[in-house]
Amino acid sequence: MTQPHRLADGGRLDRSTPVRFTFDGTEYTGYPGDTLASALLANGVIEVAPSLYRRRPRGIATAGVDEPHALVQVAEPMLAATTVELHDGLSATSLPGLGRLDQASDEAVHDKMYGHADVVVIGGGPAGLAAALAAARSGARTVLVDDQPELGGALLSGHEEIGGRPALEWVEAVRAELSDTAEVRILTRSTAIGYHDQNYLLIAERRTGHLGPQPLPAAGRGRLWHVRARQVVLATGAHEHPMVFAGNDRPGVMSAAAVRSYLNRYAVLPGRRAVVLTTNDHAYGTALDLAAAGVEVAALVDTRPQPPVALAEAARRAGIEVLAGSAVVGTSGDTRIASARIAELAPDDTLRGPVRELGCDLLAVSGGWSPAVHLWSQSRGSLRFDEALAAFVPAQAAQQVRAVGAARGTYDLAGCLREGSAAGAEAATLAGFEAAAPPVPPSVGDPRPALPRPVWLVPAEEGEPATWRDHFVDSQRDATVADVHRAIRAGMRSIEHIKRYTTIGTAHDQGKAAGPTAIGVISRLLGASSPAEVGTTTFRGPYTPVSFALLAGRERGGLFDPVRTTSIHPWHAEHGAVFENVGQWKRPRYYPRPGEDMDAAVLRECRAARGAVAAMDVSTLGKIDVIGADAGAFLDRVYTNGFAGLAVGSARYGIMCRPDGMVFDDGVTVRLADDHYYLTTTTGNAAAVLDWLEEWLQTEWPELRVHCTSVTEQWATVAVVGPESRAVLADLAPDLDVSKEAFPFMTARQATLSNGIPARICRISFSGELAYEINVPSWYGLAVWEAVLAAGEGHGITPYGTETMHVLRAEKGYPIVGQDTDGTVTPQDLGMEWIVAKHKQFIGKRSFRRADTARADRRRLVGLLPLDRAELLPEGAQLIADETALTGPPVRMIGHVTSSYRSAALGRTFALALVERGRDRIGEKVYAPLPDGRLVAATVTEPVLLDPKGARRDG
Amino acid sequence: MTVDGLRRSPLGDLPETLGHGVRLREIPFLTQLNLRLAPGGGAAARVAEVLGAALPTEPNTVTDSGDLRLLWLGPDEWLIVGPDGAAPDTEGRIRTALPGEHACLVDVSANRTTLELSGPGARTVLEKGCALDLHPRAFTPGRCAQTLVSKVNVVLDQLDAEPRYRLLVRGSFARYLADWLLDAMSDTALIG
Amino acid sequence: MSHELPEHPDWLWRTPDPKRAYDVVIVGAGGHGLATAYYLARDHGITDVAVLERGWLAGGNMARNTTIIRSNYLCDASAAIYEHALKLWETLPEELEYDFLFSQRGVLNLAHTLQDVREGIRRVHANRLGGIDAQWLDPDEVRAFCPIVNTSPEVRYPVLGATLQPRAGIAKHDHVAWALARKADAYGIDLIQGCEVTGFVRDGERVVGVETTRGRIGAGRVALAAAGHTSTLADLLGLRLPLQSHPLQALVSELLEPVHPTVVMSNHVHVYVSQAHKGELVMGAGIDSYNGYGQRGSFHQIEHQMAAALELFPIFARAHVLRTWGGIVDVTPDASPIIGSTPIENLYLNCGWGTGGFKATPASGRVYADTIATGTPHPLAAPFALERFTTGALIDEHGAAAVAH
Amino acid sequence: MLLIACPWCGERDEVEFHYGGQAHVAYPSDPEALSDAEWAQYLFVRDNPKGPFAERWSHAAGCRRWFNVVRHTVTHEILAVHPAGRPKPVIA
Ligand SMILES: Cc1cc2nc3c(=O)[nH]c(=O)nc-3n(C[C@H](O)[C@H](O)[C@H](O)COP(=O)(O)OP(=O)(O)OC[C@H]3O[C@@H](n4cnc5c(N)ncnc54)[C@H](O)[C@@H]3O)c2cc1C
Ligand SMILES: NC(=O)c1ccc[n+]([C@@H]2O[C@H](COP(=O)([O-])OP(=O)(O)OC[C@H]3O[C@@H](n4cnc5c(N)ncnc54)[C@H](O)[C@@H]3O)[C@@H](O)[C@H]2O)c1
Ligand SMILES: Cc1cc2nc3c(=O)[nH]c(=O)nc-3n(C[C@H](O)[C@H](O)[C@H](O)COP(=O)(O)O)c2cc1C
Ligand SMILES: [Zn+2]
Repeated sequence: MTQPHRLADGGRLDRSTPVRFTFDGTEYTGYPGDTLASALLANGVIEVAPSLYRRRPRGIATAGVDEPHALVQVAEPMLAATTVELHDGLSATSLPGLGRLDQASDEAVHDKMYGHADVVVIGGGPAGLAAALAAARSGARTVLVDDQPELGGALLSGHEEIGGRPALEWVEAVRAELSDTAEVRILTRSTAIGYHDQNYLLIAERRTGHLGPQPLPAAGRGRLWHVRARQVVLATGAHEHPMVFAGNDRPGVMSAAAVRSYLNRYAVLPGRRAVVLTTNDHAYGTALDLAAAGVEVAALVDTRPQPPVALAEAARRAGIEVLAGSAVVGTSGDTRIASARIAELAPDDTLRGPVRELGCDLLAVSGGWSPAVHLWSQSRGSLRFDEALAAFVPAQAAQQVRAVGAARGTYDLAGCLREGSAAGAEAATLAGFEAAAPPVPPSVGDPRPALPRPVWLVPAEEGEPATWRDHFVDSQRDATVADVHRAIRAGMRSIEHIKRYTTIGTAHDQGKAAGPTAIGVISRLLGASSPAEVGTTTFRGPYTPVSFALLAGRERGGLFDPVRTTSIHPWHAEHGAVFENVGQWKRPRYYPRPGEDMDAAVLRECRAARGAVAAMDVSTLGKIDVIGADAGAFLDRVYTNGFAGLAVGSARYGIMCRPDGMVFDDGVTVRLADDHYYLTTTTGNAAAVLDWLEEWLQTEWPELRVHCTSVTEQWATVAVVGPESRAVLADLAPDLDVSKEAFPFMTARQATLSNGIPARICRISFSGELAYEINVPSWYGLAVWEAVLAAGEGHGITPYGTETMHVLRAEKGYPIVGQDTDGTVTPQDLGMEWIVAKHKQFIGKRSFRRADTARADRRRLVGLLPLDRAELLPEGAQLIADETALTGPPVRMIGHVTSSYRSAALGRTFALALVERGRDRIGEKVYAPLPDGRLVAATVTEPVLLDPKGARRDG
Repeated sequence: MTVDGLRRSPLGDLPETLGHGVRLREIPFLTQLNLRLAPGGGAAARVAEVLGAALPTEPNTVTDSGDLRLLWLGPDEWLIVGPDGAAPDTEGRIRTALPGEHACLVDVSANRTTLELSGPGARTVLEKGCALDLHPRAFTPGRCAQTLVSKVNVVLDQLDAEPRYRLLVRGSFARYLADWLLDAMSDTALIG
Repeated sequence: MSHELPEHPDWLWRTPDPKRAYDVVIVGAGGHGLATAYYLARDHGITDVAVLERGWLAGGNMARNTTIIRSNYLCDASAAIYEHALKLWETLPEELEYDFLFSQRGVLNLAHTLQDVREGIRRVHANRLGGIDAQWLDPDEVRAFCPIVNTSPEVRYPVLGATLQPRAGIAKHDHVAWALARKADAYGIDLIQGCEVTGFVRDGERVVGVETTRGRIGAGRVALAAAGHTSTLADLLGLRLPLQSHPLQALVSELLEPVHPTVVMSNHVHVYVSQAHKGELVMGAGIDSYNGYGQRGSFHQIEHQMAAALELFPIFARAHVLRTWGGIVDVTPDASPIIGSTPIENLYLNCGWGTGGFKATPASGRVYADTIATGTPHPLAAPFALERFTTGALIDEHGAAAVAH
Repeated sequence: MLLIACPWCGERDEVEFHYGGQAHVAYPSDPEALSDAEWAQYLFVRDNPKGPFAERWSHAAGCRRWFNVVRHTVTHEILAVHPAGRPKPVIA
């Protein structure tokens, strides 16, 4: 028979379309509206995977996010079966608290949304609905969030009445009104997972996961909402906690509220013969509903010696024996519970009198209720232990938030409605709207409960706590009273230590249900007067686990990080460039021809640059227009060298330092007009330099009349390099006098190219060759690049990439910031004393006089020529002073190789290095011990290895 | 071929794309002039005169002047956006207002391109990656903002209540932003 | 299968009341304070010591770190002290008679740019000459060592190689602290919790005691080991330090069957991840730019972290974040610690370990104890003196890691 | 995600801003007149209070203006915001 435990009618199910699913390989049927857990119970399946460490049989224990046992693998690992909505074809495997990651890649799309709200209400039970209604009617932008597929909260599991109608009709009416109200958003299947500073809420919405294999992958599986709320109402309800007694983890031991949910919401009989154990009023409803559904309720065990008369009476009328002042002290059963052992409790919670054993296949337990204060605590709101309620409840709010209903310990339906309504109106009012609390309809539901009698720890029938290894405090972690006892005996006093010693509360459920019980147990074993003395551990997000993929959102794969490209990029891609990532930019590293590897391509590109002409896309350089009457004075303060005296139309290389004197960036600046400088930065530092300039201008020197404007992407720049570059330029810009005299080195000219494009041409060189940089508005970048190549065709013009650029500049001893420097290098260390002005102040200057910075034996930039002309030193190789220094470890290192290449021009390898007292060692040998055991010798040289007089550049 | 024919926009190959209630297209080559000057001073008044409209002084607002839009970027900074080709004339006119002032005008027309996102679903698409409050109560035609969409800096300008937005984005980031928007537009449940 | 944690010892430490005075008062019962106490007793026979802790023992950064232990630092001074620590880690479980799950599963530092490659190779070369195990792996070797890393050249920032330190690994942070506490307690050292230092007792230029929430306690020497709270303590003495306290976050997944056999760090993509003994993935997120004493950071750090993690480990897509938390890390301008004496007589300083001090715990404690006991800096501590900020002799480890776990 | 009110643009998410550390630390008017120790104080030493902290932020992704904020470093509450150049407000 299918679904033998399904009630004939009732429940929030769509019985018209049964669905099939498998659990651990066996096929079952259920209905839409079921969770995996309710469908399993309908099929008589309560047992799930055994526990992780002790392999104890375990069963479905709750009906919600607090489930400690029924973890399953569906598409994702470690989902609680109580939260997995049933759909056709669902296939689940039970897990012992340990998930498995699927090797197959996850194609699901996850979305993010950023929202703003006047009032966010979290929780769609009676309190939350009343709050949302009150807020919405004021016109406030209201968001109502609930993690269930439908609104109603606890009402979905009972038979309350509101306004003289079944409560769920009221729920539906509220939902309909909210849906029809402008500015209201209802997010169901959405869990508020985090409550951060300044009322920032994170909400994980399940969008299509519950539909099974996604029909339309584009409608993402999940969505992470980021909502900034003016006001928040927390109506998150309360969690019922378990009780700690021997054998409390056996399948069939279930939360009493969950039992009621299964009966009423899912039309499932979780058992046929039940015992109900409670510390409070609420489980009477469970007992009565069980009896009404035809379940034999063997006894209702109430820890209170005098249960409320009306409740006890109602139970007896339903034929249920009430055992007052008692508790369950043990269970039996091979796997599922077969009987419960019951004894009377003395006022001090010790056992007295005989033990009675009652057969049952279900033990419904209500160990008490604790408001769901997780989000409240995350928001930094304080908690207070309410001795009457025996629970931690919200105390002082730290943000614009209030808790209502069961979330603040109000357990009567009328109270929940009243508080919700008032809080919704208050929140909207504080958010600036005219709001009044709507009248609260009369209701029939839970009245104000009588006081509970919490029993945190039911003693075993014998022995001492040290031996109570079947009293589970955190059943998912298999942690018991004996474990807590052991931690305390070892000297631990703080709950934080006991948590970490026993791992209580650290499992998948984060102790949602069992946390308060654990605190109670600990307080008992510590001999504390109340759980208040023990306190809670810290509530941390997420409230329920969320997948990595959800948090990653769309920023995966191709969208992980922007790929920045220049206007000339399409040409590079088409012509087979191999790219290098430089920051977010893609830059061509080299352009291999068929059959060439990088070395061959680079040698060829270098030969072209030194022998004829070559071209490079240098558009990625940072570019800043520095404009204003004080522009020169400003640059004088920023660069180590002077710029105020630079002639209009001329260019100058500069270095800027941090205040600590270390090199920060370098580049060439052109003076275009008296009050206009065009400054370039390294590719990687473009944004940092602009920020740096703005910071000084705005915060230190607001009196300077200077404006900085980023024009990095306004201009595309093509470097034309090599002895024949002048001829190419002449061809390209026929109206420009390109002669040496008319257009000397380190000057700039405005010209119109032969194709009509206006260009700013600078005669500057990062290669040591005769060279020009042609700047054009970037939308012309590609056209100019193509024009340059066309003009150079007869000269064998060769496009080159960053690798060749590096070789060419290294042959000239030009350092690259970030490669030949590392944040500990001064301009002097680079051998650039000449660029450090003596007679002006600039950022960082004072630092050069510090003892260590002024040391004579600092590491300085030099060239290295390996004795073996073919030996390429690895970049990063460490250097030692002489062969005999190789004793140790540690071996004394005197420097390292910063750049190392094969040079076509030199016909050999060479390197740049930072070497202790490097300039004093010129002509000496140093050695690089390599990991393969070889010791490579190299001669220290000046860093400039080619054309030291600059004849080529100036030619 | 005129020199204009040699221009390529960063998204020249992007076809106009329709999604569910949303449309994306590039508007290339808009005129963009970055203007810096002290608000409320003589130069500001003269600029208002030559442009026929005052530079907005309320942060994150836009004033219209014929086919120019004057966007507030900072307390002393504006972006003047106009149709393709309007730069020389507009720049010339503004320059006549600046002599002797601590002011700065830079043609940045090629620095950014413009994406236009429009349709009833446009706001939802943006809200997938933009934390700004774009609700009509907070953001309306006539408002602009510099902000982030996904990981990209944009100047956001709302043109009408459809809503129609312009996203001005630096050329090197344009491709990523377009890809990101297209991905976000592919969400089949755009509204709600 | 995941493992149940090994049994703890039956006895850990006493909960004594403070005495009126001690030879040495250590402020802060994090890993460093506890290790200092232990080595004061073990190496110097100094047992009239109290470790004062404002909260619960080892509840600061010691309870919050991603437990990565390695010694492959770039600068000589750093490499020396971290390698000293690594050698101590190798014998400590036995010495302390506590299996705190020190696991030498290797640490990979991935390189994604040519600059990363240069830096990695530079570090490997330096480490080898410094006597520290270090290897350079190419992408295929990376995949062989850690098969779940995405080494496809197609990704945004392909793995171009990695440094590997085989002797590096992880340890169970809490248990390390408890192991040290247990031995310190056994030497008779008082570990006093719930005892916040709120002031100092001075006699002229000397410190002679501390004011606490449990009364005044006299002290021959006072040794600060208060990590992120050091500046607030130093402020009480008018001593300004080059320290900024920032939030640093971490997170764990649920327990998962073993998938990740080693530790992977990537500065460029921003991922630091290992799989702890029980089975949870332990991951560090980015440091928040602003100062913060709230033991929490901003959530976008976690979101970025997840996007980055999935780039490198596509297999993690379906894993779940179970819990996130934050610590307060004390960062110096050169990302290196400060150890030594101060301008105030009898006051010692050990701080600035920032995002990476867990791995140093035993060495930090040992050289600090030596410095306190002898009144002169231990040779391994000497380069880390406060004076370096005046002379400019910084120990710049920024290049080595943005978040130097 | 802190919510920071730019004095110009109003409230924006933290990711639009760039943190600038302690506010009101002037660049020494004559660095050369300082001792190494004094210079080191300027270079490296900043307040690090637990409580209200006067700090600088720049609206990097917005109007690019630097401004000053007083923020509580434990609660992260922003107690005051004002444009650069104004003196530090007195926060009780
Ligand atoms: C998220 C995160 C990840 C990290 N990951 C790594 C990693 O992978 N590897 C690594 O090596 N390092 C890591 N670290 C850094 C490492 O945790 C710290 O450097 C190290 O723990 C600091 O030393 P400690 O253990 O002594 O500090 P703490 O444990 O913070 O100890 C300081 C103690 O001083 C106490 N205290 C403060 N003020 C007072 C007072 N007035 N009176 C009394 N007591 C006081 C505090 O309560 C605290 O217990 C990480 C840190 C964080 C936050
Ligand atoms: N007699 C008793 O002891 C007792 C105890 C508890 C509850 N109750 C009854 O239960 C009802 C309580 O009403 P209520 O409105 O306060 O609570 P509720 O339990 O009815 O509703 C809370 C809702 O919030 C949802 N929720 C919780 N945390 C969430 C999160 N982080 N994100 C999204 N959704 C979240 C829950 O799933 C639930 O749907 C009343 O009818 C009351 O009488 C009685
Ligand atoms: C290496 C490591 C592993 C952890 N594993 C878990 C875990 O499996 N489950 C869990 O709930 N918390 C785990 N935590 C986090 C702690 O529960 C806790 O969040 C952390 O110690 C910070 O303390 P706090 O959150 O109480 O402030 C782990 C922490 C660390 C450092
Ligand atoms: Zn702003």
